[in-house]
Amino acid sequence: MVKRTGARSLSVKIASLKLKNPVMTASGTFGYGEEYAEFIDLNRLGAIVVKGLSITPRLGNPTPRVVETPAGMLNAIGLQNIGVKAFVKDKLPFLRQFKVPVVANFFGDTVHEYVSAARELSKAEGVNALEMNISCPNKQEGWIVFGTDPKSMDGVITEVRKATDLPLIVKLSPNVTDIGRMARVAENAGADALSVMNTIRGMVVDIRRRKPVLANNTGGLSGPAIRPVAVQMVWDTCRAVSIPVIGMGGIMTAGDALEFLIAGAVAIAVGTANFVNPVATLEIIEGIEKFLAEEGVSDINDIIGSLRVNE
Amino acid sequence: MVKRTGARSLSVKIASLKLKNPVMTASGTFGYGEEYAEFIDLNRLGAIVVKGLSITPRLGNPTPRVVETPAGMLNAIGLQNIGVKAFVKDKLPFLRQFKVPVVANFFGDTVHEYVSAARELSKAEGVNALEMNISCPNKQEGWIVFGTDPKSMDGVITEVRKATDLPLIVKLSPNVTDIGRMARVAENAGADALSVMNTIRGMVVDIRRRKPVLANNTGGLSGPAIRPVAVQMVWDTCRAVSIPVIGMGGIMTAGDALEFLIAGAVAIAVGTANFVNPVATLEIIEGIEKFLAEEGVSDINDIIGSLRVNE
Amino acid sequence: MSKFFTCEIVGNSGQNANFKLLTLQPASQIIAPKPGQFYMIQTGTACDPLLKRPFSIYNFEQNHLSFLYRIRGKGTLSLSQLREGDVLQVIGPLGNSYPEPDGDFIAVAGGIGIASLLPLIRKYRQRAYLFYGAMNTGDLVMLEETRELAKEIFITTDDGSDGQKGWITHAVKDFLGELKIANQPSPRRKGALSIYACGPVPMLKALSEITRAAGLPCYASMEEHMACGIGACLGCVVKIADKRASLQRGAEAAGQFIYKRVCKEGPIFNIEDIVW
Amino acid sequence: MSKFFTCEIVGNSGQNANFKLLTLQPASQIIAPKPGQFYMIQTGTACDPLLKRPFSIYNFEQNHLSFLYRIRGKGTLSLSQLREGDVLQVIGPLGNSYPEPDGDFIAVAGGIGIASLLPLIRKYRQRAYLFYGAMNTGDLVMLEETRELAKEIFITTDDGSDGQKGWITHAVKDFLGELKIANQPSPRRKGALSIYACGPVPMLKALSEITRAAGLPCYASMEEHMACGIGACLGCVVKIADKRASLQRGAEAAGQFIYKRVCKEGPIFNIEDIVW
Ligand SMILES: Cc1cc2nc3c(=O)[nH]c(=O)nc-3n(C[C@H](O)[C@H](O)[C@H](O)COP(=O)(O)OP(=O)(O)OC[C@H]3O[C@@H](n4cnc5c(N)ncnc54)[C@H](O)[C@@H]3O)c2cc1C
Ligand SMILES: Cc1cc2nc3c(=O)[nH]c(=O)nc-3n(C[C@H](O)[C@H](O)[C@H](O)COP(=O)(O)OP(=O)(O)OC[C@H]3O[C@@H](n4cnc5c(N)ncnc54)[C@H](O)[C@@H]3O)c2cc1C
Ligand SMILES: Cc1cc2nc3c(=O)[nH]c(=O)nc-3n(C[C@H](O)[C@H](O)[C@H](O)COP(=O)(O)O)c2cc1C
Ligand SMILES: Cc1cc2nc3c(=O)[nH]c(=O)nc-3n(C[C@H](O)[C@H](O)[C@H](O)COP(=O)(O)O)c2cc1C
Ligand code: FES
Ligand code: FES
Repeated sequence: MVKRTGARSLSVKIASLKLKNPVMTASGTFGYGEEYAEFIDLNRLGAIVVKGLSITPRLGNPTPRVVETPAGMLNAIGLQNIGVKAFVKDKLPFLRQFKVPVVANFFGDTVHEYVSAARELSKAEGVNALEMNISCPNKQEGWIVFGTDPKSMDGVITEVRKATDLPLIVKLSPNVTDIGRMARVAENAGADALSVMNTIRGMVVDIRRRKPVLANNTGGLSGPAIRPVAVQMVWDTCRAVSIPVIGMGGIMTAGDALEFLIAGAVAIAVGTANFVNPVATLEIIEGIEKFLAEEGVSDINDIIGSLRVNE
Repeated sequence: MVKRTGARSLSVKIASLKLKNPVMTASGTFGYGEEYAEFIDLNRLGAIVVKGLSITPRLGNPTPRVVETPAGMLNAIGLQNIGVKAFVKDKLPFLRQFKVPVVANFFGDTVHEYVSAARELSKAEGVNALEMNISCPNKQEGWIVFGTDPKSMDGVITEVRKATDLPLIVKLSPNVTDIGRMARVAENAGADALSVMNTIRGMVVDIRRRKPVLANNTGGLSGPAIRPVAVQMVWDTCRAVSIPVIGMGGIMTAGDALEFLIAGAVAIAVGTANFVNPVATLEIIEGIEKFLAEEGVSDINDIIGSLRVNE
Repeated sequence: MSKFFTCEIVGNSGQNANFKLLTLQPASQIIAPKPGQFYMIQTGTACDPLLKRPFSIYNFEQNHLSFLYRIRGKGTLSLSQLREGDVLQVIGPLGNSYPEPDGDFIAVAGGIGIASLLPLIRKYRQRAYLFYGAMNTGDLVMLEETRELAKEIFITTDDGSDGQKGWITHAVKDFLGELKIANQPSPRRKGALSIYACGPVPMLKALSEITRAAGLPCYASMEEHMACGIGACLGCVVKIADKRASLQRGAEAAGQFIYKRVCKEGPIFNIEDIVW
Repeated sequence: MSKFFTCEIVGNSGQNANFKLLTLQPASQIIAPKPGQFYMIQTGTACDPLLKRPFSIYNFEQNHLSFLYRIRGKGTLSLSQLREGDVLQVIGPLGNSYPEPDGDFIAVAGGIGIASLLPLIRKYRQRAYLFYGAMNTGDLVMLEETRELAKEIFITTDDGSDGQKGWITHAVKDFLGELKIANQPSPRRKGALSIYACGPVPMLKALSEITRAAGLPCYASMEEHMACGIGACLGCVVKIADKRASLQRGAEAAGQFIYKRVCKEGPIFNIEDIVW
């Protein structure tokens, strides 16, 4: 590798979206940005991905909603959110103050709800891209999770694609046999980019009470525990499609982020780490810069996808 | 719950196999039993499941074969083993000294290899049950993993079923969209019991060398990190089939084991924990006994499947 | 002054078999906490335990933070094994605080709930009637300190090993009853005697009935599993009566609730608003 | 006497910026280790770090075990943060040991490899020619102790900050060359001068060529990622020439290998047998 000095470029592109660095926040772990503004300068982030939105507000699940597991946590928030309208009215003005792309994560129970949310969000000033969470059950098709059934997935993405001109990121579920196949379905249905990955289904049992700890019984596993699985899924996805991939799952440090970038992710998102360390995103940005300097690489894009496999 | 005193029964049945307690060893983590004999009295175990065997010996993968991850580890041993013949000749005599059921874990690259291994093992004196590892790629069908494709899975189990009269345990892969469906395929193809679960695919990247740490690039994730996923999969499986399920994945303590039993597993297997603590199995047996005493339960079977879900 | 900082442990010693007092020296100047606020504290050194754990501020003196905690599970066990000189990340002060009492007040502590109430009792010296309930005598801590600070202390234990045998809420009820007979307090005097409570949900629930019947204001510090402590994860919500809904939509909307975050809108709520 | 036991840390202090010496007091009577054997040592308190880490016995005196270690990653970092009084689980002694030298011997240490060789040098006092290579002067440890024990010490550093600049294997080669000229040793005398080595793979590989050329027996302690340390996981294998295959099937089978476990058949192998 040629050692280069001078300014280092961290900027990356996700479809038409330009980020000053590849470090995003993972949906549901960063609220609507407000809570973190007292810990970090939001302007330094690559992008802010907000908590999942639905066309109508959701109450979410009863508690306990979270429980810690070894090197991870399960959550079953139940997609509590204020709804698209309140988001646009009450939260977007705050986010517009910053020079950071805002990615609106959204979901629905039906294709129609997905489409409505996408349409409303696309009209709003200050939403720069959409991230579609397809790890939700389809109310109209026996509650099959959209993201685990190629047909449902194709259907809902195709419809949403028609409803928006914004860059459309589809967030894949890891709870599938072949993520590469699902990635191709999303690509063909019109996704501009993919987020890999959402949480893995899991359960913790309270042995004294003989009950699941979470009120919702099951939850989604996140945090460092799942990182090796996420790196694998990102690598599998990158080999399956030609659209950009955003990697996430257990990223705590710059070193972790670099694993995903080297495996092919164009950007990464920090989730559970924000809970543990509210300045994690900034430490990761700084750590990536330091790594580039140490390695004598001037452009992060020379790192992205640089994985050489062992024969 | 009625509090009972007096002797507690830990014995359980897996098909026709009677175990004095529900604590087994997980294949590949206990060798052929020899290494642990200097740490524990093997006679106290519920059953010994030996390292995966193939009809011909296997060299396995180059190193590194293992790497630690947060609260877990990846392994890519590559199924190194001495082959069925050498096992029967050199290892079984040692195991026959003990009054513990021996479960022979086996695998193949083709249906024929599976059948041959099953047939040879069934003839051997001292093999009490077979555990079929179907998380192996099928050489004859484009290296599709048997255990992730319902058709291949049905085919190989059906053939193996014809080749043995021993209790046939099929060990499911977690790398599937719907483990309940795979479980039903196995049940219908003739499995007497199911082991849930094998390792989850994962990867760790060496960021300096831009290479996967494992020589094999990918490996299987085990250890406490995966426990919530395994509990979930066991619960899903138990609701899908009526044959007994053996639970495993990240069990370190009696409390962990009880999570699986309460979720419906008739027995459990201890894997990675053996590496961390060579007497883990015995501590788990003792811990389960203590739990029964504290809860005033006299028969472990009253605990098995006692999970009450939150509405 | 950032709410995220590192601290060196300067003390982490047992008060008795069940409780430890953790004293932290922040590396920098920090914001002074108010009674009832809490901190998220790192409890391990690697990724297990992963999340920080919430602890109420127990004391803040000479830029040192101290916390009284009970060893319950993995996180508190791990914390209990750390030593002087170890360095921890801390976030805080977080959440709201107990509203200022208007005269004398009643503090109702169930078990470790004492930790949250002591700063209030300490701040308003000799103004608190402390009702302190515990499982047994071993679960009572900090009694010497408390005796000086409180106006009067009433103790109950489940097993009668200290104080009166029984529930602390019964003691509160009896006290309020006697007070009524003795003083015939006017609604204003009553209003002055506000109640502050921290303890297990069954205690708070029982208390809510007593205080409602007595017409006294009561503020309860709530506990929920927390992941972030700063309002981002929505893990720690409690059900709060949706007054707007009841007002707007009338009776059929009564019993409707919204979720509020214990870490942000709480941990202290008006006990009347809580939907149990 | 079980090979699985708990120990209390009685010392865990830095030797210099890079190395620490861990001293453990076993809770029970333990088996005495032989030079070259190792122990699997717990490095954390919860599930991260998860696996024990292998460390060569550095000294065993008065039922105390000591280990010299270098902070490399998560496990050794976590270990370095533990304190006197902390309790750890330990498995050992594990693996085979250096075969007894027959007269004087050469010990070749690369970096932390010194830890494995010192018990041998200590046991056979004033019989070792120690060749000790490191990156720089900061990577050299335990020199005072070693000077007393060894017959002669040769040092090289990669950057010349101590001893000769260059590779330790060159120093060994030069030494063997001079020895040959000076003494014209008979094959028997040569045989007596066996070589023991522990260090990075490139060093061992270079050494294997030198010792083969010199016709001297050489025993190398190998390192591999380990999960169990007791032979169960098959994680730690090295390629060993399959002599049976070569003998049985002739030339075309030469170069064939079998895997042996570093933790069980090793860590010490005849350097001739290793397939690099
Ligand atoms: C605002 C607030 C202030 C608190 N102040 C104190 C205090 O001053 N002193 C003190 O000893 N304890 C306090 N607690 C409780 C303390 O946070 C828990 O005991 C601790 O988090 C348990 O962690 P663990 O890992 O040891 O237990 P776990 O093994 O995680 O669980 C043990 C028990 O604690 C409960 N629990 C687990 N995590 C939490 C959590 N994050 N919040 C609440 N309950 C939980 C579980 O349901 C379980 O019953 C407070 C809690 C809150 C929400
Ligand atoms: C038989 C044997 C004896 C050893 N004796 C000593 C000793 O006396 N003193 C000493 O300082 N070190 C010794 N080591 C090396 C020591 O085990 C590793 O440095 C340690 O395991 C690294 O753990 P870590 O978590 O700090 O590093 P990691 O973060 O796990 O990795 C850091 C580096 O260490 C390597 N590594 C990781 N795990 C292992 C492992 N289990 N075995 C070998 N390499 C590994 C990785 O490839 C990486 O390059 C010995 C190793 C073996 C196999
Ligand atoms: C508390 C919590 C809430 C989450 N909410 C959402 C959500 O609303 N929409 C979504 O697409 N993903 C959601 N996620 C998933 C994360 O965005 C992310 O994909 C996952 O947590 C893995 O990353 P991590 O391990 O870094 O947390 C949530 C995760 C957590 C922990
Ligand atoms: C080093 C190692 C080797 C393994 N080898 C096998 C094997 O040969 N056959 C098999 O079916 N499972 C094998 N497994 C999977 C385990 O039996 C078990 O299903 C898995 O590790 C999950 O349990 P654990 O988390 O308790 O380890 C292996 C696991 C490990 C860690
Ligand atoms: S703990 Fe995360 S919102 Fe309260
Ligand atoms: S470390 Fe497990 S076999 Fe050697």
